[in-house]
Amino acid sequence: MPQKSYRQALNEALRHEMRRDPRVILIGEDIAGGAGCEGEEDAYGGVLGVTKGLVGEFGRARVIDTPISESAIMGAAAGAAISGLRPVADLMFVDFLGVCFDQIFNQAAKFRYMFGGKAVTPMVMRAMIGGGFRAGGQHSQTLHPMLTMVPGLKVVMPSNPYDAKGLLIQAIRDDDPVMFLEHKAMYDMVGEVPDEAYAIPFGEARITRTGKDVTVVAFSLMVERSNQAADLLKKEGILVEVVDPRTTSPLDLDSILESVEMTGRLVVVDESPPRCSLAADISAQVAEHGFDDLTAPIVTVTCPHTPSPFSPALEDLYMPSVERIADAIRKVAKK
Amino acid sequence: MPQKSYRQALNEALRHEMRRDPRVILIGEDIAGGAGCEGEEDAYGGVLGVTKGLVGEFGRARVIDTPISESAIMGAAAGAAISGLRPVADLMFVDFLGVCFDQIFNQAAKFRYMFGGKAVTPMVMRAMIGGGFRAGGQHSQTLHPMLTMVPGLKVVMPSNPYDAKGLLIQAIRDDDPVMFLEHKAMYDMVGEVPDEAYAIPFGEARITRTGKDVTVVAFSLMVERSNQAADLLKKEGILVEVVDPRTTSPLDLDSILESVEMTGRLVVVDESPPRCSLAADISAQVAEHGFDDLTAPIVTVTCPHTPSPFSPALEDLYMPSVERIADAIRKVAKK
Amino acid sequence: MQLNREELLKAYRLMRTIRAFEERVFAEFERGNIPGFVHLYNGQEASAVGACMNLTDEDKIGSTHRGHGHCIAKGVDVRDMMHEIYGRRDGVCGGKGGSMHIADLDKGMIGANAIVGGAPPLAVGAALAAKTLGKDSVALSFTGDGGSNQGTVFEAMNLAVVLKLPVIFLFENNGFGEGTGHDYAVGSRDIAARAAAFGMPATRVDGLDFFAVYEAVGEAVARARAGEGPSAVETIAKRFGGHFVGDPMLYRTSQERERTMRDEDPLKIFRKKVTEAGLLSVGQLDALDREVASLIEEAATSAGAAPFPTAADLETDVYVAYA
Amino acid sequence: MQLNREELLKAYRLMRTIRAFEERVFAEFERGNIPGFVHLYNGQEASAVGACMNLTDEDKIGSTHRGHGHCIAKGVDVRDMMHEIYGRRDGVCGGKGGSMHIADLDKGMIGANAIVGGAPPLAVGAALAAKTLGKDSVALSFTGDGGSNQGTVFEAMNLAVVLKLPVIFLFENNGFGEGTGHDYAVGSRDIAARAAAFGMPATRVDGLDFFAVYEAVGEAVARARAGEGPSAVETIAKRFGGHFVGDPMLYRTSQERERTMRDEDPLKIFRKKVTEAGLLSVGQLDALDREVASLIEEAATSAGAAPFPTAADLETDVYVAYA
Ligand SMILES: Cc1ncc(C[n+]2csc(CCOP(=O)(O)OP(=O)(O)O)c2C)c(N)n1
Ligand SMILES: Cc1ncc(C[n+]2csc(CCOP(=O)(O)OP(=O)(O)O)c2C)c(N)n1
Ligand SMILES: [Mg+2]
Ligand SMILES: [Mg+2]
Repeated sequence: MPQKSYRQALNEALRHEMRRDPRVILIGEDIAGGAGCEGEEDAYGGVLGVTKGLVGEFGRARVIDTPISESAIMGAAAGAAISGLRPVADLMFVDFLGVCFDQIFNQAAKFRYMFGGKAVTPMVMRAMIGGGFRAGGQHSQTLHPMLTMVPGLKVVMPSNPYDAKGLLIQAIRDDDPVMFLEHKAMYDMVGEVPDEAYAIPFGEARITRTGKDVTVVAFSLMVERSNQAADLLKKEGILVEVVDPRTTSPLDLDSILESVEMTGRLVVVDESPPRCSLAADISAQVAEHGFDDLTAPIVTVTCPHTPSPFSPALEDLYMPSVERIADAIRKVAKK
Repeated sequence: MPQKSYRQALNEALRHEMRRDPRVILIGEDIAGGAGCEGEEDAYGGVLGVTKGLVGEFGRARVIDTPISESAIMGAAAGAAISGLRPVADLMFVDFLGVCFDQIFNQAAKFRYMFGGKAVTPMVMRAMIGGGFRAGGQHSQTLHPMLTMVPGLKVVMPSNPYDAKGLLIQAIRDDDPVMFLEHKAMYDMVGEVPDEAYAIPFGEARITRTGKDVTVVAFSLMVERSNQAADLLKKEGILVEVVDPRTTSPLDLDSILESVEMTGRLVVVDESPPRCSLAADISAQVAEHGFDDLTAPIVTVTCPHTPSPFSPALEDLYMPSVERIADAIRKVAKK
Repeated sequence: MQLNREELLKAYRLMRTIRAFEERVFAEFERGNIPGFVHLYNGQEASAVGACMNLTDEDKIGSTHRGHGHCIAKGVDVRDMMHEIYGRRDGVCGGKGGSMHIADLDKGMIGANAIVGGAPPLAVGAALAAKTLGKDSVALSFTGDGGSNQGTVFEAMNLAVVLKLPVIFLFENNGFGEGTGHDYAVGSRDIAARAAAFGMPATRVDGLDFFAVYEAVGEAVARARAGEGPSAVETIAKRFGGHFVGDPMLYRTSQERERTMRDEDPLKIFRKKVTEAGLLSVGQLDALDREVASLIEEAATSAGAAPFPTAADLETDVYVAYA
Repeated sequence: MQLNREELLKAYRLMRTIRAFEERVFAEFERGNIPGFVHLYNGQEASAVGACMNLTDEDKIGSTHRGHGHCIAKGVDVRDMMHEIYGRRDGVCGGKGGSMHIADLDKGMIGANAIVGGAPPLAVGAALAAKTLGKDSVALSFTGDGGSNQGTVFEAMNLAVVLKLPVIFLFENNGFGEGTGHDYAVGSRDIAARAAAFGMPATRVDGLDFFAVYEAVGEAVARARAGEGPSAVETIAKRFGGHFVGDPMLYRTSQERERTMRDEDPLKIFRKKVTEAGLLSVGQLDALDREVASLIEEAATSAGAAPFPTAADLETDVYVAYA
C-alpha cells in the first residue's frame, strides 16, 4: 500500500469528497492564500499545507479564503450547512476557539435539538491541536475536552495517516457537526494510506497493542507515545493493551470496558490539563460501569494544571512523555 | 442573625467591597440600566436585580453600563485588572461565554503564567447559571466544567446566601481571575447572612449533612437537592454525607477523600451534561486517589448528553432531581 | 415595486396577525399559561412585514430573541408557533426550542436566536449557500440596535462584502437594548452609517411605515439577487412594551410610551394610508381583523389543550446518528 | 511637537535597535538557536517608534504576535527580550511566554498577543483604569490590517467611544495578513474610515515616515490626555519579510520585495531627512548603529549561554495563591 503523510492523507480526503459532492466547500483563512496579492495563487494552502493544491482544482468559489473573523467563518459554515452545503471550515489553531465558540456550541451544535429534529447541519470544523512546537500558551492547546462536552457535536482525533483520511471522509459525509482535530506534530507522520476513498465509522476503537496486564486509552499523538511505552514495558514483562477510540464523541466505551474486564487495570493518557479532561471522563465512566473489574486505581497521565509553557525545557516536561506513561503503567501493574 | 436572600447577600458583598476599596468597579450590560433613556436611572440593576442601588451610591463612574459586547467587557475588565483596578464584570448569562471566552481563558487566565509570574489580574466575572427557568437551550446552561478546566482561573459556585456573600467578598479580594457562578433558581433563597463583611476562603468544603453510608458531592443548586435526598433516605436508614466544596477550582479534594474513606461510597451530582463534567472530574480523582476506600462503583448524576430543552415537561426530567439523586444513592448503598 | 390589492391585504393581515399574536401571548403569559420569558414585537410590525414581503420561501431569514414577528412575516404557522411557545409536543420545534428558538427551515426561517448577534453570521452562510448553489435567493438577518454592537455582526458584514454575498443586514432600531438606550450604546449614534463604512449601501428608514421598509429592503434584495452583494437597512420603530413581559420599564416614561402607542402604531399608519389612498376599504381591513382574531383564538385554545412532550422525547433529536 | 536632538537620537536608536534585533533573531532562528516561530517587524519600525515616542512608562500598550518592535519602542530591555525568545529562565517572562507573549508591565507593555484582535479590548481596559484612577495616562493598542477585521476590535472601538476613554487604536497596515492581501480582507479597503464611522477621529499616515506617525499619534494622545476620548491611526508600511521566519512568501513577488526593502526603508528615510535637514550628522547615526550592533551582539551571546528553566519552574506562576 502507498506510504503517505498525515498531511497528504487529509488533503486526499478533501479532494475525494470535493470531487464526489459539489456541495462540499472549504472556508477559512489562507486555505488557499494569495488573495488580493501580487504573487502566486495558492500561496499558503493552509498554514501547514493541508489544503495545498485544492484551489487549483476547485477554484476560489469552493476554496474560500476569508478575513480574520472566526465567528463569521464558523457562523457562515453553520448557516451554509443548514442551507444545503457541506462546508469544511478551517479554524487553523484550536486555540482560536475562544473567539468563535458561540457559533459552534450554542448555534451549530444545538440547531437540531432546539429546532425539534428538523435541522441537519453537515459541517466539519478542522483545527490543529497540541504541543511540541514551542508555540506558547495560546498556540499549543488541545481543548478537546471543551468540545467533547458539547451535546450535538462530534469530535474526532485521528492518531495516524490511515485514520486521518478515513475519518475525515466520514466527517464530511456525516450529517452532524464534526470537530476534526489534527495534531500539529503528526502532519509529517507517514503510514500506509490507500489511494481510493474510504470512510471509517465514528465510535469504533482500534486496538493498537494487545496485552492482558494493563489497559491504556489514548488519542491522537498520545497513541504513538503509549505504543512506545507498551513496547518498552513488554521487555519488562508487562503486557499492555493500547486502545485508541479515535473519536471522543461518540466514544466507544464498550471496547474500553472489554479491555478493562480482561486487564483490571486502566491508565488514561490525555494531552490536556487534568481538570474535567477527557482522561477524567473516561476514568469516571469506567469507575461507574467497570468498577467490579478494577483491581487497581485508575491512573491518569495528563499535562499539569498550567498553561502551555514556551521554553522547550518546560514544554517537554509539560506534555505526557513515554517515560511518564510507562511509569503510570508500572504503578498500576504493581498493584 | 438577619435573614436575607441570595440576591441581597450578593448585593451586600458588592457594596461592602466598593466602599472598602475605590479600585473595585462594576462593568456590564444594564447593571444600572437607563443609560441614554428618558426614564429612571438604575432602571435595571442587573437583569435579576443583584446590582440594584449600587449606581446610586457609587455613580456611573464605578457602575459602568456597556453596549452588548461581551468580548470588550471581559477584555476591558482584564486590561483594567492588570492596570490597577479590581473589576467585577457581569457576563449576565454564563451561556454568553461563547462570544467572549478568549478574553477569559486565553487572556486573563494566562497572563500570570505567560508573563513569568509578573502579572496580577484581580478580576471577578459574575454569571448566572442553570436551569429551571424554561429559558431554552441558550439560556439554561451551567458550563462550569469548561471553566474549571482552565488553568489560571478560579471557579466559585455558592449554594446558599451565606456562602454567596462570603465567597463573593473573597473573590473580589482575591488576586487571581475568578469566575463567580450564581444559580438563577437561588436568587430568592433566604438564609442567615451577617450584616458585616466576611470572606470565606476558597478550597474549603462545607459538610451540609453528615452520614456514614454514602458520600454525595454537589455544588450550587444541587446541594439543596442533595440535602433533600439525604433527609429522605435517612427515613430509609441510609445515612448520607453531603459535601459542598463551594469552589470547583481550587477543589477541596481532601474533604471528599476523607468522607469517602469513611463511607466507601460516592455519588457525584452535577447539573451539566455528563461528558468531561465536574462529576467526571471528581469521580476520576477519587478513582485515582481514593480507590482503596471504595466499596462500590462511583455513580454520577448529571443531565443527559443533550442541550437544555425548553418545555417544562422535559426540563424537569433534564435536571438532576431529588428522586434521581436518591435513586443513585440507594443504588450504591445496596452494593 | 407597486403592490396590488392582494399584496396589500397580505401585508396588513401579517401585521395584524403579529399584533394579535403578541397581545395574546402577553395575556396568556400574565395568566401563567406560558413558561419561560417572552420578548414581544408589537410596535415593530412594519419592519418584519415590510422586509419579508420581498422574500420567498427560498430566501432565508435569521432572527433574534424577539422573533415572533419575523417568523409570522416569513410565513411560519401561528398555530405551530403558539404550541411551541406553550412548550407542547406538536409545537413547531417539538417544544424543545421555545419562544427564543422558533425555526421553520421549510419556510426559510433559520432560527430565532437567544444569543444577541448570533444570526448575522448564519445569514451570511445561507447567502453563501445560495451563491454557491447558483440560486438567486437571498438571506436577511434581523439585528437590534443593541445587537448592532456585537462583534459577530461586524465580522459578518465585512465577510459578506469581501465575498459579495446576497445578504441584507436589517437593523431594527427600537430605541433600546434591554434598559439601555440606543444613543448610549451605539457610539456613533448611526447604525446605518457605521454599516456603510464596511463597504455596502446602507439606508435608514421609518420603521413605522410599511411602504418605506418594503421599498428600502426591496432595493437591497434586488441588488442581492442581481449579484451586487450585501446591503444594510436600519428601521426605526419603538417596541410598545418592555424588553420582556414583566419588565417594569423604568427606563421609559409613561408619557413616552403612551405617545408611542398612540402616534407610532404601524398598523394605524398603514390603515390610514391605504384607506385614504382608496387602495383598501375600512370594511376589508376590519374583516381581516376579525379573521385574524379567530385564528389567534383558535391557536391559543388548541395550544392550551395540546399534550406536552414526554420522557421518550428528552434525548431524541440531538444527532442525526450517534454511534 | 518639535523634537530636540536627544529625542531624534532616541528615535533613531530605537528604530535601529528594532532592525538589528530582528535581523539577529532571523539569523539565530535560521541557525536553529531559537525555538517555536517568530514574526519579524523590520520595515515597520517607524510605526512603533513614532507611536511610542509619545508615551511614558505610565502609558500602556497592547501588542500583537509581531510584537518585538512594539516592546523595544516601549522600552523593554532587549537583553531580557532576547533571553525570552531563546526560552531561557532569566528571560523577561521566565521563558514561559516566548516571542508572542513578551510583556513588561513596569514599562507599560501589557503584552504581545498571539490571538489576533486580543489586545484592543485589553487596551480599552487599561484606559478605563487610567480614567477611573484619575491619571492622565493613555493606552494604545497595535492591530494589523488583517486583525482589523476581528470582531473584538470593533467592539473595543465602540466601547471606547461610549465610555470616552483615553485609548488610541493604532492599525498597522503592512499590506498582508499571513498570505492574504489587505485589499481582499478589508471589504471597505479603508481601515481608518471604517474606524471613523465608530465615532472617533481617524487618520491614515505614511508608516515609513517616523515624523508623520509621531505627529498623528501625538495628536491622538493629546486628545486622550485632554479627556476627549479615543482616536484611530492607520500606518502604512510593508513588512520586509514573510509572515513568519520560514514563510516562502509566494504571495509576494521578488520585485515587490526588493522595491520595498530598497525604497521603503523607514531607517533610510529617517537618516535622509534628519541629515538633509542638518538635525543629525551621518557620524552620529553611524555611531549609534555601532552601539546598537554591540548591544544586540551582547544580548544574543548571553542569551545563547543562559540556563533554561527547570522542572521546579513548570508549575509556578499560575496563580498568586491557590488553596
Ligand atoms: C450575547 C448576548 N449578550 C446579551 C444578551 C442578553 N440580551 C438579550 S436581548 C438583549 C437586548 C438586545 O437589544 P436589541 O439588540 O436592541 O434588541 P431588542 O431587544 O431591542 O429587540 C440583551 C442584552 C444575549 N441574549 N446575548
Ligand atoms: C484569532 C486568531 N486568528 C488567526 C490567527 C492566525 N494568525 C496569526 S497572525 C495572522 C495574520 C495577522 O495579520 P495582521 O493583523 O495584518 O498582522 P501582521 O501579521 O501583518 O503583522 C493570523 C491569521 C491568530 N493568531 N488568532
Ligand atoms: Mg433594541
Ligand atoms: Mg498585516
